[in-house]
Amino acid sequence: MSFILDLWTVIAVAGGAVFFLAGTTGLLRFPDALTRLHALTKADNLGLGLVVLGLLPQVDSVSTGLKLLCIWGLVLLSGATASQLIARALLRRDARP
Amino acid sequence: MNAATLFGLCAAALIGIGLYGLIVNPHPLRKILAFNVIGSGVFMLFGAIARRGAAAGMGGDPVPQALLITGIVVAFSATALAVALLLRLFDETGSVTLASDAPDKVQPGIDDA
Amino acid sequence: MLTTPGGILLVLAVLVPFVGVLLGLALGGRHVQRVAAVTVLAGLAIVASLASMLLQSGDTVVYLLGGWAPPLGIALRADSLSVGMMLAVAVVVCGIGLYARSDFGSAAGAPEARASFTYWLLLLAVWGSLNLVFVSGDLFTLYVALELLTFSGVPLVCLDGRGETLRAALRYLLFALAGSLLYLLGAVLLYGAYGTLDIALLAERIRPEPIAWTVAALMTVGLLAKTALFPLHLWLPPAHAGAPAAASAVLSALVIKGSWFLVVRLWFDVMPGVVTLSAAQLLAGLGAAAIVVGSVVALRQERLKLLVAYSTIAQIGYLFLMFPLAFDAAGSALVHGPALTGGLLQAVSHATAKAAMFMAAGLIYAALGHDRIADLAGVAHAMPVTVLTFALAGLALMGVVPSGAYLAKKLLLDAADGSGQWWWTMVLQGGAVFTAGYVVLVLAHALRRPSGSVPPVKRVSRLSEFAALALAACSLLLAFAALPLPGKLISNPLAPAELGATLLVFLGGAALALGLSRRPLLAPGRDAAGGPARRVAVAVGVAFEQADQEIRRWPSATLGLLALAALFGWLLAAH
Amino acid sequence: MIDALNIGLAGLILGLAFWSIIAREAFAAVAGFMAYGLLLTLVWVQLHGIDVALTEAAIGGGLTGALLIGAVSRLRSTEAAARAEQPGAPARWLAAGVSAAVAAALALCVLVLPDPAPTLAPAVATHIAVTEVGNPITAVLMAFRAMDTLLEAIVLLFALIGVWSLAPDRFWGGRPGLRQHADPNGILAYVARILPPIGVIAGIYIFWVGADHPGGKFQGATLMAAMWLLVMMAGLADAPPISRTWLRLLLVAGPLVFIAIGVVGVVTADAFLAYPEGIAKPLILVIEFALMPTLTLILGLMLVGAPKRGPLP
Repeated sequence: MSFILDLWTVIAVAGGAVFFLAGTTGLLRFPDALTRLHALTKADNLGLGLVVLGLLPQVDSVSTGLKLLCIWGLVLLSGATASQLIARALLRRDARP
Repeated sequence: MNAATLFGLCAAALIGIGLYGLIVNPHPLRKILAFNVIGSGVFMLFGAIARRGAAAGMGGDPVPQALLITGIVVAFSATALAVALLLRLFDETGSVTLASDAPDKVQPGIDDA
Repeated sequence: MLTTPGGILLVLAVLVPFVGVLLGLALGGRHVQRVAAVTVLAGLAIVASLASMLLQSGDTVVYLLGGWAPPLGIALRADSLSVGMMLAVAVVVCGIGLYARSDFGSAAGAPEARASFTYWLLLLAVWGSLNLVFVSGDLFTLYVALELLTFSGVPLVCLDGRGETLRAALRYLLFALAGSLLYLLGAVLLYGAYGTLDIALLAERIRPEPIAWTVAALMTVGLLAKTALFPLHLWLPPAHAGAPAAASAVLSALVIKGSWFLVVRLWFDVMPGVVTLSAAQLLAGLGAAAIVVGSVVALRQERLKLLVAYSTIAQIGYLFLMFPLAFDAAGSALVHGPALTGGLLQAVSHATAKAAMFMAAGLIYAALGHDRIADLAGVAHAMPVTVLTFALAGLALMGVVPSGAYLAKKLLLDAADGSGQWWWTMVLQGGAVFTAGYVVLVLAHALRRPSGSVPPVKRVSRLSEFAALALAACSLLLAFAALPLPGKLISNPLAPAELGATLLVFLGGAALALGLSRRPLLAPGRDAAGGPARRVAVAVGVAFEQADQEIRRWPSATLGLLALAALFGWLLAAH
Repeated sequence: MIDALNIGLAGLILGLAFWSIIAREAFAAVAGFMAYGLLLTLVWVQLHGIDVALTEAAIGGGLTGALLIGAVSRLRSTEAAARAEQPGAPARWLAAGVSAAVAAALALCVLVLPDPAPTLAPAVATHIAVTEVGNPITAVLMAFRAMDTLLEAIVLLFALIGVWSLAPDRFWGGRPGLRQHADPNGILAYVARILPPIGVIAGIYIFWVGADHPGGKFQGATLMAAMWLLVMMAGLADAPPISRTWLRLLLVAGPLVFIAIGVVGVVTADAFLAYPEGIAKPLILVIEFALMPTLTLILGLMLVGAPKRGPLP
């Protein structure tokens, strides 16, 4: 049982790392701010999500697990808000001239 | 070399970098930034010293760690006051230069009415 | 070491002003002024009882906060040095408080006004912070105290909100913060090397070794930056000259004494065996340079408040002359002794005299609507008390009998003779001539009869005038407070030799004022250039002014800060 | 044994610090500094200072970053003039040389620090039982060196008085900062409605566990202040006029309670800031609880700045 859980952790965290790598590459390589935002939010949402899910079997208490999930939820919320605000500011700036 | 020494040396370098910025950057906001870089270097040095003092089952000497918390708060207060002063100076004069503090330049040696 | 009887007074001396700030902030409006008045009286009583206690027992008063002994806890300690400073500060705060009633008092029913509300809070804040600087026995608590002092001093600079004062305040804040970081860096290294920040424990553990040298160099220059010792004085003239007079008095008489006192603590009590005679010579050398540059540039000023501000730079120089004179005969360690007493006396007499001088300048500004030195004619007639105050404060700074500075000079001269450092004798004697120079300059203009009609003069508060006069008198009569006088130092102040020396000082001062002043002192209508001697003197004066401006640029001042640190480090290590 | 992670971290930090000093645009410099602040948090974890990491993240990185980024956007027009004032190449090289010399001297000091290092950890471990708290840092902050913590609250208050004193006379007693008019249906207003309850709970949690675990009043108060700022930024609430009595009372309540309990210690435990045996922990919690609103308000108000609108609505 513990082997399967460990295997799950390795796979999920590695998957998360792939998303972070992809997000970072996108941030550096994509042509404009909106597409970069897209890359960044993928890293935040999916990458962190997979890392958290992967770590869940390893925690020793329910409260720690809940804290981990809370972290994911808060990052989702703040990431979504920040990218919304940035995108709107960009739209406003582009619409002005 | 352990982590404490590594970050101690890193702190020394940070202080040097910050001092350079404090000297050459003319914009007061950049000086405030440099002040914060130096400050974080000093704090990191203290953190390294705290780590070296790990004993009695504690990961670091708690006394410097407690002082650090005070230090960070004091540095924040300083930054807040400096930024407020800078913004007021900008509102009042429209410029932020520190250079022309003496509005009356050195006048010719003797002036008589 | 345990808490000594009466130790709680140390806690009270710090807390009472702070509680005053808290209550003033909470009550607001007109109550701020009342809270300040009550606090000043209470604080004065506390310091007075502390002083009388120390006089009786003579032992250091100690208080362990929370009952925890160092190195784990924090001790407050007060020796005669701290109590002397606390007493002087309390008296000056009293005087300034009385003086400021007319400027920052608020009428019944008036809404809370920004300037007066903040002024009273900041006055108490400065006071509490200074008391903390004087009694704290822990270097980190002292760091917090220094920052408290800076945060309460800076807003005083720009109390009137004009652009130039805001700029001066920002310069002051940024440079002072750089100084505090260097100080903190030193404290951090001390903890790393010796495992405590308690002054008494450090003094036992510290050894002359690379870390101690680095620490001494960093902390010393950091504190010098906050004290504005030449060449680190870039922030002082605009800050002290631009602030309202009641605030300038606080800044010039009190705030800079905090960081100066810490230099003294550091050198005499934390690392007396680490510092070397050559480093002390450098410190005093900077002081001598400050006296010369500060005085010459002061003589070149057109505005009275700037003149007084530059004279502060010169007076700060005096405060550092004692360091090489306080080395013991072998030159291996700094010792508490007559030279230190002399330095302390100088600080106390400067605090009282400089506060009085700024107050007098402020009153003149308030009455005339300007403070151009050349247009002071007729002031002596219109406001005799204020001009008398200026003159008495000037005499006190010059070190005329029976001022505190006189006694201080005698003590230092004796120490210089004893250790064979004749060059400091020259600086000590010559310094008074420079001081006489700018006092004579101002008085010559103030005593002159106005050429045309008497300029309109606004009435100023009597209370303010007499508060300033009282402080000047305090400074001038300070030597009496030090009774019984050491008999061998002062034979007879009225002996022909002494009188002759005083006369020489005046004549020298008058010659300096004649030569260097921006406008010719005699016969203002005549050709400005004057004879060849004056031409040379003016050229020298202009050169000094230009050098001063160069040194006061930000890059040169900060580079100077680090270069001085390197120089101190080298002088300490090369022993 | 030193691992690659730490070396990489140190390298990144040095690079970001260097960037934030030499970057041409102030905005880029501040952005670099904020990233730098976040990485510092990792350093603190590596140095086993979780409490410091929390403080650094909250105050050093978060609040300072917010303060600087706000100032950058206001001061953008002044950057060109400042660039013209930059000293010439010789002065810059000189500055670089002197700074490097100072850094080298400090590095030398780091290398000659005594081994074994002096430490007070055993002393803290011996005496922590008396304070009845489990977190040694809280024991230092609230018992052994309680004076520093009291003074720190006073430092914050003095700085706030300083910030307020920069108000133009006509706005004295008025509301600080500019009124925010955000779209009531916008995303910011949405977040400002759902996040604060969570943030406040998290803030109280961090404060509450601080007695025995990493955390404490400063970190908690910073979180609460951030929530307050979010609500103000979204235009859902306005900053209070600085003449409000309740505001003034809350600002001084924390330090006054601290001092009062300290004075009680003079009578009951023979020293200022000493706690009577058996009730040390409750008293510490009372002090911290009283400090929470004071610190929250001060931290929030320092970010909002000096009064900018008249006392009358």
